[in-house]
Amino acid sequence: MAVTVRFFAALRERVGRDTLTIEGVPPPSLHALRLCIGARLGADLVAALAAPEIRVALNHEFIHGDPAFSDGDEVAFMPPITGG
Amino acid sequence: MAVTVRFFAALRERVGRDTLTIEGVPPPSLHALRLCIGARLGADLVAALAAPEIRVALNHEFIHGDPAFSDGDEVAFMPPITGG
Amino acid sequence: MSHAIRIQQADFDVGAEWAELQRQLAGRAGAMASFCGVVRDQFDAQAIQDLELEHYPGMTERSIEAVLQRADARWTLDATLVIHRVGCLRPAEQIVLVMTAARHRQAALESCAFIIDSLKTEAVFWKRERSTSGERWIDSTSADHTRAARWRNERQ
Amino acid sequence: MSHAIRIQQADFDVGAEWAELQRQLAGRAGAMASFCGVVRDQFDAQAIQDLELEHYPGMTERSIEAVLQRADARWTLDATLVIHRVGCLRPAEQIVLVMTAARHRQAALESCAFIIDSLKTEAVFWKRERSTSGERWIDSTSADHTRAARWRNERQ
Repeated sequence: MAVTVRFFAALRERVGRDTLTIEGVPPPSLHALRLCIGARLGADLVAALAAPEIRVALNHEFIHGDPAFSDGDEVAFMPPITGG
Repeated sequence: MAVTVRFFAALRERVGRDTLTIEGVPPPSLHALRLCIGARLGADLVAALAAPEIRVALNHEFIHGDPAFSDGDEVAFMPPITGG
Repeated sequence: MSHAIRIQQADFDVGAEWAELQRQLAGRAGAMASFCGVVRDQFDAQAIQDLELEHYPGMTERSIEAVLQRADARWTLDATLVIHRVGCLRPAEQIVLVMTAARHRQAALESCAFIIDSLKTEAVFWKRERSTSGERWIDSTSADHTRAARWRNERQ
Repeated sequence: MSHAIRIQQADFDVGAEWAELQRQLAGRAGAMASFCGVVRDQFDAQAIQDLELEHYPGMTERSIEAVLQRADARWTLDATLVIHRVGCLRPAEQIVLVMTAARHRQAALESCAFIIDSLKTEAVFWKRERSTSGERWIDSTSADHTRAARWRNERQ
Protein backbone atom coordinates (compact mmCIF):
# COMPACT_ATOMS: atom_id res chain seq x y z
CA MET A 1 0.00 0.00 0.00
CA ALA A 2 1.24 3.48 -0.84
CA VAL A 3 0.25 7.12 -1.27
CA THR A 4 2.19 9.27 -3.71
CA VAL A 5 2.89 12.88 -2.72
CA ARG A 6 3.85 15.53 -5.26
CA PHE A 7 5.37 18.95 -4.72
CA PHE A 8 5.30 21.78 -7.23
CA ALA A 9 7.14 24.99 -8.02
CA ALA A 10 8.52 26.87 -4.99
CA LEU A 11 7.49 23.99 -2.74
CA ARG A 12 9.32 21.46 -4.90
CA GLU A 13 12.42 23.61 -4.65
CA ARG A 14 12.09 23.90 -0.90
CA VAL A 15 11.48 20.17 -0.41
CA GLY A 16 14.26 19.36 -2.85
CA ARG A 17 12.26 16.72 -4.72
CA ASP A 18 9.04 16.48 -6.71
CA THR A 19 7.72 13.11 -5.47
CA LEU A 20 7.61 11.18 -2.23
CA THR A 21 6.07 7.74 -1.75
CA ILE A 22 4.50 7.07 1.64
CA GLU A 23 4.43 3.29 2.08
CA GLY A 24 2.16 1.42 4.44
CA VAL A 25 -1.28 2.24 5.80
CA PRO A 26 -2.43 5.56 4.27
CA PRO A 27 -2.45 8.47 6.75
CA PRO A 28 -5.93 8.96 8.26
CA SER A 29 -5.93 12.75 7.80
CA LEU A 30 -4.18 15.61 6.04
CA HIS A 31 -2.40 16.51 9.25
CA ALA A 32 -1.19 12.93 9.64
CA LEU A 33 0.06 13.03 6.05
CA ARG A 34 1.98 16.26 6.74
CA LEU A 35 3.52 14.64 9.84
CA CYS A 36 4.62 11.63 7.75
CA ILE A 37 6.22 13.99 5.22
CA GLY A 38 7.89 15.95 8.03
CA ALA A 39 9.27 12.75 9.55
CA ARG A 40 10.80 11.79 6.21
CA LEU A 41 12.00 15.14 4.86
CA GLY A 42 12.31 17.56 7.77
CA ALA A 43 10.03 18.70 10.57
CA ASP A 44 9.94 22.32 9.36
CA LEU A 45 7.94 21.13 6.33
CA VAL A 46 4.88 20.35 8.48
CA ALA A 47 4.15 24.04 9.00
CA ALA A 48 5.23 24.99 5.45
CA LEU A 49 2.75 22.49 3.96
CA ALA A 50 -0.02 23.81 6.23
CA ALA A 51 0.47 27.45 5.20
CA PRO A 52 -2.80 29.10 4.14
CA GLU A 53 -1.68 29.75 0.55
CA ILE A 54 -0.84 26.09 -0.08
CA ARG A 55 -3.64 24.21 -1.83
CA VAL A 56 -3.93 20.45 -1.76
CA ALA A 57 -5.25 18.23 -4.54
CA LEU A 58 -6.27 14.60 -4.21
CA ASN A 59 -6.21 12.65 -7.46
CA HIS A 60 -6.26 15.87 -9.54
CA GLU A 61 -9.08 17.57 -7.60
CA PHE A 62 -8.68 20.34 -5.05
CA ILE A 63 -9.79 19.13 -1.67
CA HIS A 64 -12.03 21.01 0.70
CA GLY A 65 -12.08 19.77 4.27
CA ASP A 66 -10.06 16.76 5.36
CA PRO A 67 -10.30 13.64 3.18
CA ALA A 68 -9.36 10.11 4.11
CA PHE A 69 -6.58 8.71 1.92
CA SER A 70 -6.61 5.33 0.22
CA ASP A 71 -4.05 3.06 -1.33
CA GLY A 72 -2.92 4.44 -4.69
CA ASP A 73 -3.94 8.03 -4.01
CA GLU A 74 -1.91 10.90 -5.41
CA VAL A 75 -1.76 13.97 -3.19
CA ALA A 76 -0.31 17.25 -4.48
CA PHE A 77 0.84 20.25 -2.46
CA MET A 78 0.58 23.35 -4.58
CA PRO A 79 1.75 26.94 -4.07
CA PRO A 80 -0.47 29.63 -5.63
CA ILE A 81 -1.30 28.85 -9.26
CA THR A 82 -1.50 31.22 -12.18
CA GLY A 83 -1.94 30.47 -15.85
CA GLY A 84 -2.48 32.54 -18.95
CA MET B 1 -18.62 76.51 -60.26
CA ALA B 2 -20.08 73.19 -59.17
CA VAL B 3 -21.10 71.06 -56.17
CA THR B 4 -20.86 67.27 -56.45
CA VAL B 5 -23.65 65.23 -54.85
CA ARG B 6 -23.22 61.53 -54.04
CA PHE B 7 -25.83 58.92 -53.19
CA PHE B 8 -25.14 55.61 -51.46
CA ALA B 9 -26.69 52.19 -50.99
CA ALA B 10 -30.52 52.14 -50.96
CA LEU B 11 -30.57 55.84 -51.83
CA ARG B 12 -28.30 55.31 -54.83
CA GLU B 13 -30.67 52.59 -56.03
CA ARG B 14 -33.68 54.81 -55.57
CA VAL B 15 -32.09 57.80 -57.32
CA GLY B 16 -30.77 55.55 -60.06
CA ARG B 17 -27.28 57.07 -60.04
CA ASP B 18 -24.38 57.58 -57.63
CA THR B 19 -23.30 61.09 -58.58
CA LEU B 20 -24.93 64.34 -59.64
CA THR B 21 -23.12 67.57 -60.45
CA ILE B 22 -24.93 70.80 -59.61
CA GLU B 23 -23.46 73.53 -61.80
CA GLY B 24 -23.61 77.26 -61.09
CA VAL B 25 -23.82 79.15 -57.83
CA PRO B 26 -23.79 76.65 -54.92
CA PRO B 27 -27.17 76.28 -53.16
CA PRO B 28 -27.34 78.53 -50.08
CA SER B 29 -28.78 75.81 -47.79
CA LEU B 30 -29.39 72.09 -47.50
CA HIS B 31 -33.04 72.60 -48.36
CA ALA B 32 -32.07 74.55 -51.47
CA LEU B 33 -29.69 71.72 -52.44
CA ARG B 34 -32.48 69.16 -52.05
CA LEU B 35 -34.75 71.31 -54.22
CA CYS B 36 -32.05 71.47 -56.91
CA ILE B 37 -31.72 67.67 -56.81
CA GLY B 38 -35.52 67.30 -56.94
CA ALA B 39 -35.70 69.61 -59.96
CA ARG B 40 -33.14 67.49 -61.79
CA LEU B 41 -34.10 63.95 -60.76
CA GLY B 42 -37.70 63.99 -59.54
CA ALA B 43 -39.64 66.05 -56.98
CA ASP B 44 -40.37 63.03 -54.75
CA LEU B 45 -36.66 62.93 -53.89
CA VAL B 46 -36.89 66.19 -51.90
CA ALA B 47 -38.79 64.47 -49.10
CA ALA B 48 -36.79 61.22 -49.41
CA LEU B 49 -33.51 63.11 -48.94
CA ALA B 50 -34.95 64.94 -45.90
CA ALA B 51 -36.04 61.74 -44.12
CA PRO B 52 -34.80 61.59 -40.51
CA GLU B 53 -32.65 58.49 -41.05
CA ILE B 54 -30.69 60.08 -43.93
CA ARG B 55 -27.38 61.57 -42.82
CA VAL B 56 -25.54 64.18 -44.85
CA ALA B 57 -21.78 64.56 -45.13
CA LEU B 58 -19.95 67.58 -46.51
CA ASN B 59 -16.41 66.87 -47.72
CA HIS B 60 -16.28 63.57 -45.76
CA GLU B 61 -17.61 64.97 -42.48
CA PHE B 62 -21.12 64.53 -41.13
CA ILE B 63 -22.85 67.88 -40.97
CA HIS B 64 -24.83 69.15 -38.02
CA GLY B 65 -27.04 72.14 -38.68
CA ASP B 66 -27.25 73.75 -42.10
CA PRO B 67 -23.95 74.57 -43.78
CA ALA B 68 -23.35 76.94 -46.66
CA PHE B 69 -21.94 75.20 -49.74
CA SER B 70 -18.96 76.37 -51.74
CA ASP B 71 -17.57 75.68 -55.15
CA GLY B 72 -15.93 72.25 -55.27
CA ASP B 73 -17.82 70.82 -52.29
CA GLU B 74 -18.80 67.16 -52.21
CA VAL B 75 -22.09 66.45 -50.47
CA ALA B 76 -23.14 62.87 -49.68
CA PHE B 77 -26.61 61.60 -48.78
CA MET B 78 -26.29 58.44 -46.73
CA PRO B 79 -28.84 55.89 -45.50
CA PRO B 80 -28.05 54.27 -42.11
CA ILE B 81 -24.48 53.00 -41.97
CA THR B 82 -23.17 49.80 -40.40
CA GLY B 83 -19.72 48.29 -40.52
CA GLY B 84 -18.02 45.35 -38.88
CA MET C 1 1.09 53.75 -31.02
CA SER C 2 0.70 52.37 -34.52
CA HIS C 3 -2.69 52.54 -36.25
CA ALA C 4 -3.33 50.68 -39.47
CA ILE C 5 -6.54 50.78 -41.50
CA ARG C 6 -7.03 48.88 -44.73
CA ILE C 7 -10.16 48.73 -46.87
CA GLN C 8 -9.88 46.07 -49.54
CA GLN C 9 -11.78 43.61 -51.74
CA ALA C 10 -9.20 40.87 -51.25
CA ASP C 11 -9.30 38.44 -48.37
CA PHE C 12 -6.82 38.89 -45.51
CA ASP C 13 -4.52 36.39 -43.83
CA VAL C 14 -5.04 36.54 -40.08
CA GLY C 15 -1.90 34.52 -39.37
CA ALA C 16 0.29 36.83 -41.46
CA GLU C 17 -1.17 39.96 -39.82
CA TRP C 18 -0.70 38.42 -36.40
CA ALA C 19 2.91 37.43 -37.08
CA GLU C 20 3.73 40.86 -38.52
CA LEU C 21 2.31 42.65 -35.49
CA GLN C 22 4.22 40.38 -33.11
CA ARG C 23 7.40 40.94 -35.09
CA GLN C 24 6.98 44.72 -34.78
CA LEU C 25 6.20 44.58 -31.07
CA ALA C 26 8.96 42.11 -30.19
CA GLY C 27 8.03 41.61 -26.54
CA ARG C 28 6.94 45.18 -25.84
CA ALA C 29 3.27 44.15 -25.63
CA GLY C 30 2.27 41.23 -23.45
CA ALA C 31 -1.25 40.90 -24.83
CA MET C 32 -2.82 40.69 -28.26
CA ALA C 33 -6.55 40.47 -28.86
CA SER C 34 -8.36 40.04 -32.13
CA PHE C 35 -11.83 39.78 -33.54
CA CYS C 36 -12.87 38.51 -36.94
CA GLY C 37 -16.35 38.83 -38.42
CA VAL C 38 -17.39 36.13 -40.88
CA VAL C 39 -20.37 35.99 -43.28
CA ARG C 40 -22.88 33.67 -41.69
CA ASP C 41 -24.69 31.06 -43.71
CA GLN C 42 -28.10 31.80 -42.21
CA PHE C 43 -30.15 34.69 -40.92
CA ASP C 44 -33.63 34.21 -39.45
CA ALA C 45 -33.63 30.66 -40.85
CA GLN C 46 -33.01 31.95 -44.39
CA ALA C 47 -29.97 30.65 -46.26
CA ILE C 48 -27.72 33.59 -47.12
CA GLN C 49 -26.39 33.73 -50.67
CA ASP C 50 -24.05 36.68 -50.36
CA LEU C 51 -23.35 39.99 -48.68
CA GLU C 52 -22.49 43.08 -50.75
CA LEU C 53 -20.44 45.71 -48.91
CA GLU C 54 -20.35 49.28 -50.17
CA HIS C 55 -18.19 52.09 -48.80
CA TYR C 56 -17.37 55.76 -49.35
CA PRO C 57 -13.64 55.95 -50.11
CA GLY C 58 -11.97 58.55 -47.93
CA MET C 59 -14.83 59.05 -45.53
CA THR C 60 -14.89 55.37 -44.54
CA GLU C 61 -11.21 55.43 -43.56
CA ARG C 62 -11.80 58.64 -41.64
CA SER C 63 -14.71 57.09 -39.70
CA ILE C 64 -12.53 54.14 -38.68
CA GLU C 65 -9.62 56.40 -37.77
CA ALA C 66 -11.94 58.34 -35.42
CA VAL C 67 -12.84 55.06 -33.65
CA LEU C 68 -9.16 54.08 -33.27
CA GLN C 69 -8.31 57.49 -31.87
CA ARG C 70 -11.03 57.17 -29.25
CA ALA C 71 -9.68 53.70 -28.33
CA ASP C 72 -6.22 55.15 -28.07
CA ALA C 73 -7.39 57.94 -25.76
CA ARG C 74 -9.12 55.46 -23.49
CA TRP C 75 -6.59 52.62 -23.17
CA THR C 76 -2.81 52.37 -23.25
CA LEU C 77 -2.24 50.52 -26.51
CA ASP C 78 0.83 49.55 -28.50
CA ALA C 79 -0.92 48.89 -31.80
CA THR C 80 -4.33 48.68 -33.44
CA LEU C 81 -5.23 47.29 -36.83
CA VAL C 82 -8.53 47.23 -38.74
CA ILE C 83 -8.92 45.45 -42.08
CA HIS C 84 -12.39 45.72 -43.61
CA ARG C 85 -13.41 44.09 -46.86
CA VAL C 86 -15.80 45.51 -49.44
CA GLY C 87 -17.49 43.97 -52.46
CA CYS C 88 -19.43 40.73 -52.72
CA LEU C 89 -18.73 38.16 -50.00
CA ARG C 90 -20.10 34.62 -49.70
CA PRO C 91 -20.93 32.71 -46.50
CA ALA C 92 -17.85 31.68 -44.46
CA GLU C 93 -15.78 34.50 -46.00
CA GLN C 94 -14.03 36.89 -43.64
CA ILE C 95 -15.44 40.43 -43.47
CA VAL C 96 -13.47 42.34 -40.88
CA LEU C 97 -10.41 41.93 -38.68
CA VAL C 98 -9.69 43.97 -35.57
CA MET C 99 -6.40 43.46 -33.77
CA THR C 100 -5.09 45.25 -30.70
CA ALA C 101 -1.87 44.92 -28.73
CA ALA C 102 -1.13 46.28 -25.28
CA ARG C 103 1.07 45.67 -22.28
CA HIS C 104 -1.92 44.46 -20.29
CA ARG C 105 -4.64 42.06 -21.32
CA GLN C 106 -7.54 44.20 -20.10
CA ALA C 107 -6.56 47.05 -22.43
CA ALA C 108 -6.13 44.68 -25.39
CA LEU C 109 -9.43 42.84 -24.78
CA GLU C 110 -11.58 45.86 -23.98
CA SER C 111 -10.27 48.02 -26.82
CA CYS C 112 -10.83 45.18 -29.29
CA ALA C 113 -14.47 44.86 -28.17
CA PHE C 114 -14.87 48.66 -28.19
CA ILE C 115 -13.54 48.94 -31.75
CA ILE C 116 -15.76 46.26 -33.27
CA ASP C 117 -18.80 47.57 -31.37
CA SER C 118 -18.07 51.08 -32.60
CA LEU C 119 -17.61 49.94 -36.21
CA LYS C 120 -21.15 48.55 -36.14
CA THR C 121 -22.68 51.98 -35.54
CA GLU C 122 -20.05 54.43 -36.80
CA ALA C 123 -18.06 53.01 -39.68
CA VAL C 124 -19.26 54.22 -43.07
CA PHE C 125 -20.32 51.01 -44.80
CA TRP C 126 -23.54 49.67 -46.19
CA LYS C 127 -24.41 45.98 -46.44
CA ARG C 128 -26.92 44.31 -48.70
CA GLU C 129 -27.76 40.74 -47.86
CA ARG C 130 -29.12 38.39 -50.52
CA SER C 131 -30.90 35.33 -49.14
CA THR C 132 -33.48 32.81 -50.25
CA SER C 133 -36.17 35.30 -49.18
CA GLY C 134 -34.79 38.17 -51.29
CA GLU C 135 -32.58 41.19 -50.75
CA ARG C 136 -32.39 43.64 -47.87
CA TRP C 137 -30.16 46.46 -46.71
CA ILE C 138 -28.88 45.72 -43.23
CA ASP C 139 -29.11 48.37 -40.54
CA SER C 140 -27.28 48.32 -37.22
CA THR C 141 -29.55 46.70 -34.64
CA SER C 142 -30.94 48.07 -31.42
CA ALA C 143 -28.52 45.68 -29.64
CA ASP C 144 -25.66 47.36 -31.54
CA HIS C 145 -26.79 50.78 -30.34
CA THR C 146 -27.19 49.51 -26.77
CA ARG C 147 -23.61 48.20 -26.82
CA ALA C 148 -22.30 51.45 -28.31
CA ALA C 149 -24.14 53.46 -25.64
CA ARG C 150 -22.73 51.23 -22.91
CA TRP C 151 -19.19 52.23 -23.94
CA ARG C 152 -20.15 55.91 -23.89
CA ASN C 153 -21.70 55.65 -20.42
CA GLU C 154 -19.14 53.39 -18.78
CA ARG C 155 -16.55 55.14 -16.70
CA GLN C 156 -13.30 53.21 -16.54
CA MET D 1 -19.71 22.70 -29.17
CA SER D 2 -16.11 21.72 -29.71
CA HIS D 3 -13.56 22.17 -26.92
CA ALA D 4 -9.86 21.77 -27.54
CA ILE D 5 -7.11 22.01 -24.94
CA ARG D 6 -3.45 21.55 -25.71
CA ILE D 7 -0.51 21.84 -23.32
CA GLN D 8 2.78 21.83 -25.16
CA GLN D 9 6.38 23.00 -25.11
CA ALA D 10 6.37 23.83 -28.81
CA ASP D 11 5.25 27.18 -30.15
CA PHE D 12 1.85 27.42 -31.86
CA ASP D 13 0.85 28.94 -35.18
CA VAL D 14 -2.03 31.34 -34.63
CA GLY D 15 -2.80 31.59 -38.36
CA ALA D 16 -3.01 27.81 -38.75
CA GLU D 17 -5.27 27.46 -35.68
CA TRP D 18 -7.47 30.29 -36.95
CA ALA D 19 -7.77 28.81 -40.43
CA GLU D 20 -8.53 25.33 -39.08
CA LEU D 21 -11.31 26.66 -36.83
CA GLN D 22 -12.84 28.65 -39.68
CA ARG D 23 -12.70 25.59 -41.93
CA GLN D 24 -14.56 23.53 -39.32
CA LEU D 25 -17.20 26.19 -38.75
CA ALA D 26 -17.74 27.02 -42.44
CA GLY D 27 -20.09 29.97 -41.95
CA ARG D 28 -21.95 28.61 -38.92
CA ALA D 29 -20.28 31.14 -36.60
CA GLY D 30 -20.28 34.82 -37.52
CA ALA D 31 -17.74 35.86 -34.92
CA MET D 32 -14.31 34.70 -33.81
CA ALA D 33 -12.35 36.25 -30.98
CA SER D 34 -8.88 35.43 -29.80
CA PHE D 35 -6.34 36.40 -27.22
CA CYS D 36 -2.64 35.68 -27.16
CA GLY D 37 -0.34 36.24 -24.21
CA VAL D 38 3.29 36.99 -24.99
CA VAL D 39 6.35 37.04 -22.71
CA ARG D 40 7.11 40.70 -22.07
CA ASP D 41 10.63 42.02 -22.22
CA GLN D 42 10.30 44.08 -19.02
CA PHE D 43 8.64 43.95 -15.65
CA ASP D 44 8.96 46.79 -13.14
CA ALA D 45 11.77 48.24 -15.26
CA GLN D 46 13.79 44.98 -15.00
CA ALA D 47 14.78 43.26 -18.24
CA ILE D 48 13.25 39.79 -18.29
CA GLN D 49 15.54 36.95 -19.31
CA ASP D 50 13.05 34.11 -19.41
CA LEU D 51 9.87 32.66 -17.98
CA GLU D 52 9.73 29.03 -16.85
CA LEU D 53 6.27 27.46 -16.90
CA GLU D 54 5.56 24.36 -14.85
CA HIS D 55 2.33 22.34 -14.88
CA TYR D 56 0.73 19.26 -13.35
CA PRO D 57 -0.11 16.90 -16.23
CA GLY D 58 -3.70 15.74 -15.99
CA MET D 59 -4.82 18.23 -13.38
CA THR D 60 -3.83 21.20 -15.53
CA GLU D 61 -5.98 20.01 -18.43
CA ARG D 62 -8.82 19.38 -16.01
CA SER D 63 -8.59 22.91 -14.59
CA ILE D 64 -8.81 24.40 -18.10
CA GLU D 65 -11.67 22.09 -19.07
CA ALA D 66 -13.62 23.36 -16.03
CA VAL D 67 -13.15 26.94 -17.25
CA LEU D 68 -14.33 26.06 -20.77
CA GLN D 69 -17.40 24.30 -19.40
CA ARG D 70 -18.36 27.36 -17.41
CA ALA D 71 -17.92 29.52 -20.53
CA ASP D 72 -20.09 27.09 -22.44
CA ALA D 73 -22.83 27.23 -19.82
CA ARG D 74 -22.85 31.02 -19.88
CA TRP D 75 -22.67 31.82 -23.62
CA THR D 76 -23.86 30.15 -26.80
CA LEU D 77 -20.58 29.10 -28.39
CA ASP D 78 -19.64 27.09 -31.44
CA ALA D 79 -16.04 26.37 -30.46
CA THR D 80 -13.39 27.14 -27.89
CA LEU D 81 -9.66 26.45 -28.03
CA VAL D 82 -6.92 26.91 -25.45
CA ILE D 83 -3.26 26.24 -26.22
CA HIS D 84 -0.89 26.78 -23.30
CA ARG D 85 2.85 26.39 -23.47
CA VAL D 86 5.10 25.06 -20.73
CA GLY D 87 8.88 25.05 -20.33
CA CYS D 88 11.33 27.90 -20.72
CA LEU D 89 10.11 30.86 -22.80
CA ARG D 90 12.06 33.97 -23.80
CA PRO D 91 10.72 37.52 -24.25
CA ALA D 92 8.46 37.94 -27.32
CA GLU D 93 7.59 34.22 -27.30
CA GLN D 94 3.91 33.26 -27.25
CA ILE D 95 2.62 31.74 -24.01
CA VAL D 96 -1.09 31.12 -24.42
CA LEU D 97 -3.77 31.26 -27.10
CA VAL D 98 -7.50 31.46 -26.42
CA MET D 99 -9.90 31.31 -29.35
CA THR D 100 -13.69 31.36 -29.29
CA ALA D 101 -16.28 31.22 -32.05
CA ALA D 102 -19.97 32.04 -31.81
CA ARG D 103 -22.89 33.18 -33.91
CA HIS D 104 -22.81 36.58 -32.21
CA ARG D 105 -19.85 38.81 -31.48
CA GLN D 106 -20.80 39.55 -27.88
CA ALA D 107 -20.63 35.85 -26.97
CA ALA D 108 -17.29 35.39 -28.75
CA LEU D 109 -15.70 38.51 -27.20
CA GLU D 110 -16.99 38.07 -23.67
CA SER D 111 -16.23 34.36 -23.45
CA CYS D 112 -12.69 34.97 -24.73
CA ALA D 113 -12.11 37.58 -21.99
CA PHE D 114 -13.75 35.31 -19.41
CA ILE D 115 -11.52 32.37 -20.33
CA ILE D 116 -8.21 34.25 -20.16
CA ASP D 117 -9.25 35.99 -16.94
CA SER D 118 -10.20 32.63 -15.42
CA LEU D 119 -6.94 30.99 -16.51
CA LYS D 120 -5.03 33.63 -14.51
CA THR D 121 -6.59 32.51 -11.24
CA GLU D 122 -7.72 28.91 -11.87
CA ALA D 123 -5.45 27.14 -14.34
CA VAL D 124 -2.87 24.91 -12.70
CA PHE D 125 0.43 26.45 -13.79
CA TRP D 126 3.37 28.02 -12.02
CA LYS D 127 5.60 30.65 -13.54
CA ARG D 128 9.13 31.57 -12.54
CA GLU D 129 10.48 34.76 -13.99
CA ARG D 130 14.22 35.34 -14.32
CA SER D 131 15.22 38.98 -14.70
CA THR D 132 18.22 41.17 -14.15
CA SER D 133 17.15 41.47 -10.51
CA GLY D 134 16.98 37.71 -9.90
CA GLU D 135 14.31 35.03 -9.87
CA ARG D 136 10.77 35.10 -8.53
CA TRP D 137 7.70 32.90 -8.63
CA ILE D 138 4.80 34.86 -10.09
CA ASP D 139 1.47 34.87 -8.29
CA SER D 140 -1.83 36.04 -9.76
CA THR D 141 -2.28 39.72 -8.90
CA SER D 142 -5.01 41.43 -6.93
CA ALA D 143 -6.17 42.88 -10.29
CA ASP D 144 -6.50 39.30 -11.60
CA HIS D 145 -8.68 38.38 -8.64
CA THR D 146 -10.79 41.52 -9.04
CA ARG D 147 -11.44 40.63 -12.68
CA ALA D 148 -12.28 37.03 -11.80
CA ALA D 149 -14.69 38.23 -9.09
CA ARG D 150 -16.35 40.62 -11.56
CA TRP D 151 -17.29 37.67 -13.78
CA ARG D 152 -18.74 35.81 -10.80
CA ASN D 153 -20.83 38.79 -9.70
CA GLU D 154 -21.97 40.00 -13.08
CA ARG D 155 -25.44 38.90 -14.09
CA GLN D 156 -25.80 38.69 -17.84
